[in-house]
Amino acid sequence: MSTIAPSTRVELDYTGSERLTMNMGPQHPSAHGVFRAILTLEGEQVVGIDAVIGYLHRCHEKLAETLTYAQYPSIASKTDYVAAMTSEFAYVRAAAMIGKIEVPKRAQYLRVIAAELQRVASHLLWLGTWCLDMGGALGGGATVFLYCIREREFILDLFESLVGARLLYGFYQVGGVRYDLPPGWAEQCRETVDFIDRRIGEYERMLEDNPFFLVRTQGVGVISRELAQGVGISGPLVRGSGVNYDIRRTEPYSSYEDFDFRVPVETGGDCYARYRVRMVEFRESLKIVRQALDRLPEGPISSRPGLKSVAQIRIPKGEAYARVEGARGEVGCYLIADGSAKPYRMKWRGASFSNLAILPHIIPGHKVADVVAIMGSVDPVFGEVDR
Amino acid sequence: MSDVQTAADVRALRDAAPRARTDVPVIIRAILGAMRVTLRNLFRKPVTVHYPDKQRAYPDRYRGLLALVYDKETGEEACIGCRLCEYVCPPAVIKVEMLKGEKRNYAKTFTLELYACEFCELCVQVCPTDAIVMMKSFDLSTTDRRELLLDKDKLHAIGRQFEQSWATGNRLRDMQGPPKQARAVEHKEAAGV
Amino acid sequence: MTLDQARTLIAERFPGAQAAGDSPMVVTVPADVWVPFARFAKETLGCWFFSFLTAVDWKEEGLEVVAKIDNVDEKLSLLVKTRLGPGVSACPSLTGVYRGADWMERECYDMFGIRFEGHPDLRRILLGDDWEGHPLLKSYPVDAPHPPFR
Amino acid sequence: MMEWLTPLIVPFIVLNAILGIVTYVTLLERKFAARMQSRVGPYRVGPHGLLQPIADAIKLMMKEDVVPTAADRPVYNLAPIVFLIPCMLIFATIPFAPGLGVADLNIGILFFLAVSAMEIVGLFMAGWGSNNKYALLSAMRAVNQVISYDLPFIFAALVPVLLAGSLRLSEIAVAQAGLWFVFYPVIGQLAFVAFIVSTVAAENRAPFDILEAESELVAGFRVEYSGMKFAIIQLGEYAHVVGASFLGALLFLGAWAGPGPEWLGPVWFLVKAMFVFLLVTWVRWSFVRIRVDQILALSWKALLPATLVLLIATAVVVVWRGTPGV
Repeated sequence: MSTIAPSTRVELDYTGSERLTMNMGPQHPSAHGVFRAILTLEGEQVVGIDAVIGYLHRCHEKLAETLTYAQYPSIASKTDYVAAMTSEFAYVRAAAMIGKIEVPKRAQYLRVIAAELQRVASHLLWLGTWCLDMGGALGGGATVFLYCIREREFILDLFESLVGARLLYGFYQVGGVRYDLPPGWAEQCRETVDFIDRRIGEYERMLEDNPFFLVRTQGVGVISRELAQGVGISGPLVRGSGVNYDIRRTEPYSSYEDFDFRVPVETGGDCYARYRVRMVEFRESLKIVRQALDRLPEGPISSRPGLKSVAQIRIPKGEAYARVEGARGEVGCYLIADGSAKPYRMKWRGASFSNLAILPHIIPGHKVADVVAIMGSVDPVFGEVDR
Repeated sequence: MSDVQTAADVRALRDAAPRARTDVPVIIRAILGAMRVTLRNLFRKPVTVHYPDKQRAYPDRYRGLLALVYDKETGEEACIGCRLCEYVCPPAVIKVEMLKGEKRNYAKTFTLELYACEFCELCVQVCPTDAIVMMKSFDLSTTDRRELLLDKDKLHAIGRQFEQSWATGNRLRDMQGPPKQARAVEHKEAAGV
Repeated sequence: MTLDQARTLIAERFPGAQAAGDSPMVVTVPADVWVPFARFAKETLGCWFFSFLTAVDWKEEGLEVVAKIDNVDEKLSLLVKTRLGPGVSACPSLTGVYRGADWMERECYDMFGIRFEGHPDLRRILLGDDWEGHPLLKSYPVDAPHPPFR
Repeated sequence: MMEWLTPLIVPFIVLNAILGIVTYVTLLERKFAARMQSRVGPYRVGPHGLLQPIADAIKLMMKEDVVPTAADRPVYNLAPIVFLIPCMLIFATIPFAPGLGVADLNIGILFFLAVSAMEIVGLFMAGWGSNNKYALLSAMRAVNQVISYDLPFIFAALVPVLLAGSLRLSEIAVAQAGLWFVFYPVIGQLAFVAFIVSTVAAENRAPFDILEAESELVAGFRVEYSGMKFAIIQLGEYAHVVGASFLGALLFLGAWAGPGPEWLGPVWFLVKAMFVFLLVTWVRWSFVRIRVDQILALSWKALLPATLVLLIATAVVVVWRGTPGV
């Protein structure tokens, strides 16, 4: 959290008009959390940006060193609170990799179902807030936002009847999952999935060819392929720039190789390309959920006995880096175990942190109004940026 | 390529990005299509739940307010003060003191700082006697923070006041873990069936 | 580029480096070839994806800087490490090779106090400028208040 | 005997009626938007939220009036008034029924257009006086936008003038006795669409609400206003929208013409004006906002030439048919 705004680090062609330093955030309607962007403006054009983060810093990495393998997964949800399932997933995967703990097939499928539903829920929130950024709380953006929230509720209802909570789940545990499906859940899930599939068509009708939407997104915030590769962004951002990189494909985990799905790649690199990528991902995630429900095997949901005490899970000395494809990209957990019940060191590789680092590269040269559109298309979650 | 994109780069990239068709019929159709969607939603039923007037149905596994319960058969406090929940609680909001008894132990004090609780259900999970459970209750807000510091009496009172959720320690442990059948048999034997 | 090819190439070009494991391949290099190795990994091994950079505090044995880089297309995954040695807190910066190292090194400086030489803008990123100490060092206690105590 | 009182009483009645309508128009919009978004909207104050506007007014009156230290105080304090006056004045020339109106000027529509463009002064004063960067940017945008959209707005409004052959609003209304101008072949519909679009833009409503633009400029020019001053700005804004809706109903939808006895005329007029208002609202809640440069481009490159051509075409048609009027 830096309080010094360095002189604009980016010199663009100077038009001769007086420069204006404008502070956007940390409390700003479209800051997506607590994010401060110090913009240097020439008229309406942004010529420099300094991104200030850290307002939500809780030092998760230190926290993880003080909590055992049994305790931390439910805290891990708090890094990326919009897609809480994925961060838990990365942590338990890392722990299981060091301990060489097998995960039963049913647990793997349940993990996939939860992760994909979470991706849909997260993308719904992204679409809503992004349109809110572009359309305003007093305009069409709010309409799309409320539609998306309305549909997201159905997924949260599913999570609620599965684990009992709507935001921070604690569904994953080392060696499996904590909860089995309640009776009737699979049917309810199928209905929800079909319903959301229909409603996504509605959003597309509202946005797809809409000239107002197109002029705001096409050619805005272009990330070239080279830039995308240089900065290390991942997820829908890098796929929108023509790089075919999806961990579910390049390094299948948790039985993702069993499922048939398409990894969308767009070459435009602009906000519209990222929108297209995510819209396809919606459908593909729903497809994966359907397949997983169809083929869900019987069996135990965890390879380890149920938790009875805090230090029950001990993991031998070693280190591992586990990554999962979260809604925002590569969510990774680098874990060093020293043989005790607590990790020696843990590093979160938050997808939003790396994705947000692209902002200073692409925002200069755009108008003020584009800043929020670009930021929305990056889809940062500040719990994950600041950790 | 230089370190950052310059304005000229931005302009070039903007112009190079693919454009959608700009035919007038397409535009008109898209605009009318968007307005049709909003019009269609105008006649849908609102999804609002009038919260304090109408309670929504809580699912069976709802993780809400925490409570202590009495043993159903003997009517005694189920908590034996073993402090397992205190150790497992990630934000460390539970404090228990044990009172040694003749036949069994009790919790001398049991405090729960609900304002810091994160409802992860780990305390329920580890409880060997199913004493701490979660309730189907959502209304936790209060005007005084001190009211959220729950002691043993308050926790028992909450246990009587609300409906209990499905999860208890034994149920959770039964659901997880690989040797499911074997352990189920064990429990039956222990219960004398 | 298979794993074996990569391993041979690394052994040829960097005799001081030790490579072990395969997914990810853990490569330990001396600190003085930290940047040349990264450049080699990016240009020769094709590891363009810069996943993260962090450090580990091994108490008396000093700090260790860890970076994860990937060749996504050929599924080559490297975990590059370098030991700085006891008491040393300076490390060459990777920003000249990977643009994504910018924020990662700032975070690492913020949390461990490692000065990355050659970084264009090494400031604290997550904590305030007036923060004292570097929280992820093992010598930094968790449960004591730290100045500036706010 | 009491004739000297009439010029006082009639404006008083009209002003209060307008205030009442404007206040409840906010409720109408909120309910309408809420239903469009699957919500119920205001619900708690009174049955189905019917007393919500009154509660809002009371709340805003009770609120602390904060003036930023660095604000240009006279400008800051004056701005809401300067903004409100033109917004209320536009109702002066609107005849609500034959002979019922404050002043039926022979240049009525000209007066309307001239006065409604005056609001920009208040807007700019508010943005400048607040001494806030968001407000300043918003004020700059406002000047840009209002100037560029007043022209298409005027051209679109002049089409019915040409068709009716009069600048007097009551005569334009009477001229539609046979055929509402919105049903005039081709020209009528095009002019109506252009009118709606430029109304949306000139009233700064989404998708053209770049000066409010709360996603980047928080609340635009009124970001520093609170309490009653905020209420006045809000009132002025809604009064302007309602005024433009009345104008739209008058120019295109035959004003007070409708079935039933003659005294129902004002009711019909109100219903039509609300129809125009809801149309504008419907557009507002259906689209995302576009950027300032795109808004200007749309105005100068598309809407302005189009309305100009339309106006010329109307003139040609009128000359060709020999007589003005339908």
